[in-house]
Amino acid sequence: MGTEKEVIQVLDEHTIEISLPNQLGYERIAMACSATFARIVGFSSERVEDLKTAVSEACINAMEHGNKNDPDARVVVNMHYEDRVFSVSVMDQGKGRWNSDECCEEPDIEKKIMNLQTPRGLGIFLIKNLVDQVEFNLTTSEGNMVRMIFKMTG
Amino acid sequence: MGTEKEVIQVLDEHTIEISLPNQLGYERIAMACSATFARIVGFSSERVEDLKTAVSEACINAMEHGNKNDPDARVVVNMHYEDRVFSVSVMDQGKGRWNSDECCEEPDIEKKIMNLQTPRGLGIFLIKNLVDQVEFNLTTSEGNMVRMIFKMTG
Amino acid sequence: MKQEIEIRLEKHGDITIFDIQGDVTVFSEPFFNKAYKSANDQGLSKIILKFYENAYINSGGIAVLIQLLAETKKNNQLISITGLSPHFQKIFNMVGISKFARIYSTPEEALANM
Amino acid sequence: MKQEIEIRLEKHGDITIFDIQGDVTVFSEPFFNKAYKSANDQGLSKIILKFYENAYINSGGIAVLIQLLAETKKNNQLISITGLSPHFQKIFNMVGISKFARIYSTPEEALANM
Ligand SMILES: Nc1ncnc2c1ncn2[C@@H]1O[C@H](COP(=O)(O)OP(=O)(O)O)[C@@H](O)[C@H]1O
Ligand SMILES: Nc1ncnc2c1ncn2[C@@H]1O[C@H](COP(=O)(O)OP(=O)(O)O)[C@@H](O)[C@H]1O
Repeated sequence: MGTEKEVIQVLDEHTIEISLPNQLGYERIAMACSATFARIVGFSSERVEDLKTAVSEACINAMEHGNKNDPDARVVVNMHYEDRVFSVSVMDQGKGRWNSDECCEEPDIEKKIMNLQTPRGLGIFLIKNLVDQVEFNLTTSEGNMVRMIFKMTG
Repeated sequence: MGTEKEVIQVLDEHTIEISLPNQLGYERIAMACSATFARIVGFSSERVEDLKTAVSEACINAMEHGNKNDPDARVVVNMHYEDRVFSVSVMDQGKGRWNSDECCEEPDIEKKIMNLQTPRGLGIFLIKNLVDQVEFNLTTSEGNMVRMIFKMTG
Repeated sequence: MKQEIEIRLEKHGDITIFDIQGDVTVFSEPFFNKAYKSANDQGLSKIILKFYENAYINSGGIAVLIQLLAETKKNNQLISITGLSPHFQKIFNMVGISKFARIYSTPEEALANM
Repeated sequence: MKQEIEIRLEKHGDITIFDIQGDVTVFSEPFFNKAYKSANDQGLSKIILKFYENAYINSGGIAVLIQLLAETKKNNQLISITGLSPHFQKIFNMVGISKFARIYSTPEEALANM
């Protein structure tokens, strides 16, 4: 439990929060929201695309794994921009704890093509490769939380 | 007070809610959100444009008039789609009650051009003309609420 | 928060095109005032407002345009609008802007007809 | 909720273009299976996956594409990908898709090189 942190979010003037039904496809709404916010504060369109994919993958994981496809569950996405740091937290209501380092084999395209590894298992890999920083092992009073950080450069 | 209704919103599987800081420009985030939701459920791009303008105007009014530009206030936008009805409620924290029928002169372009009427005062006019139905005189425990309805046709 | 609009001026004989990139909102007022003043200083007589298909225009921005129309009307200057999406053509008709400015699809079409 | 994807097949000699409109997600699997089967039934030997710039592709959709690549690899069929936005070209490189499919900007370019 050493790495587990309990997080409380506040809604201040730098923060936007959206609450979604646990329905695949609705991650697009969180993508549009975060993309518009990031564009307003001045991120390049390239970085906005990275953000969109990362937000999409985190929301889908929250829906599929965190909330186990329960249609009554919620996914809450909290976006914060301050001091040139854009952070997105995606929260689910899954009580199951998990560790991104232990959970999954690193994706290997050769193995996938040879059917030696599942074709899935790309979400966390993409997130890690697209964000500046990510923490997977956060918890809220409700469930899991993934926090992704994008830094403004230039 | 005959027309005043107190409204309680629930977050069910048909509902998306977004909470925004009271900052002009951030209405674009609510627009993107509602547009993506409406596209997902199948609205035509023409109707999505109408929705975007109506949501934009209601959010700007909530920021400027409801919350009187207070940077610490919030605007909450609740979107619901069920039975071919898309409704968007925009809530502010303004305690002042107002009535859309009494508050404002109907915009008249001739008068505006002749400086006989303020060039402003178009927001409510646009909303009324773009939505299928709108109620301005709703209140929540927090403040004012405007509810706009878009019906799926065809 | 960046409120971004950029208005570039292009002279075509006695016509000045205002090339309007970005959001048309209440924050656009000083940009339109400056563009109008500088076009006036050069002795313009006709104006084309060139919008782009993906422009965001809200009621605060429309109020700014109405003020500009009022000025051009007072000064007997012809003004046209181009590049509006079908949605904003509808909005401009709703508000009545189209009674005081001719709406064309392209600047070329406006130039040919003014 | 509509999960919309449409895959239209176009024959060009021994090459079949999969014209892919809409979202590429985990829900796309039956659409790709059907397209692949019907192209196979017509005795195809080469495939072009034609995407559009504004496509939404997520990791579930990429997994579906990997399964398709695995099939074409097993059956010794050549496969190319066109029309990806720069973002998705980057993603496809990251994941390693580009080791098993050539990436071209347009179907014309792919047709000329396969
Ligand atoms: N929000 C979450 N809650 C619980 N487990 C998760 C969550 N996100 C990811 N995981 C775990 O990590 C694994 C890898 O996720 P990912 O890389 O996105 O691939 P996939 O979703 O295709 O399995 C998942 O299979 C799941 O076991
Ligand atoms: N959310 C609100 N809270 C309080 N008053 C409002 C609200 N929305 C609109 N109003 C009132 O209605 C008037 C007309 O609004 P509108 O037509 O949008 O034009 P404008 O905002 O340019 O004045 C406002 O000036 C204000 O007095």
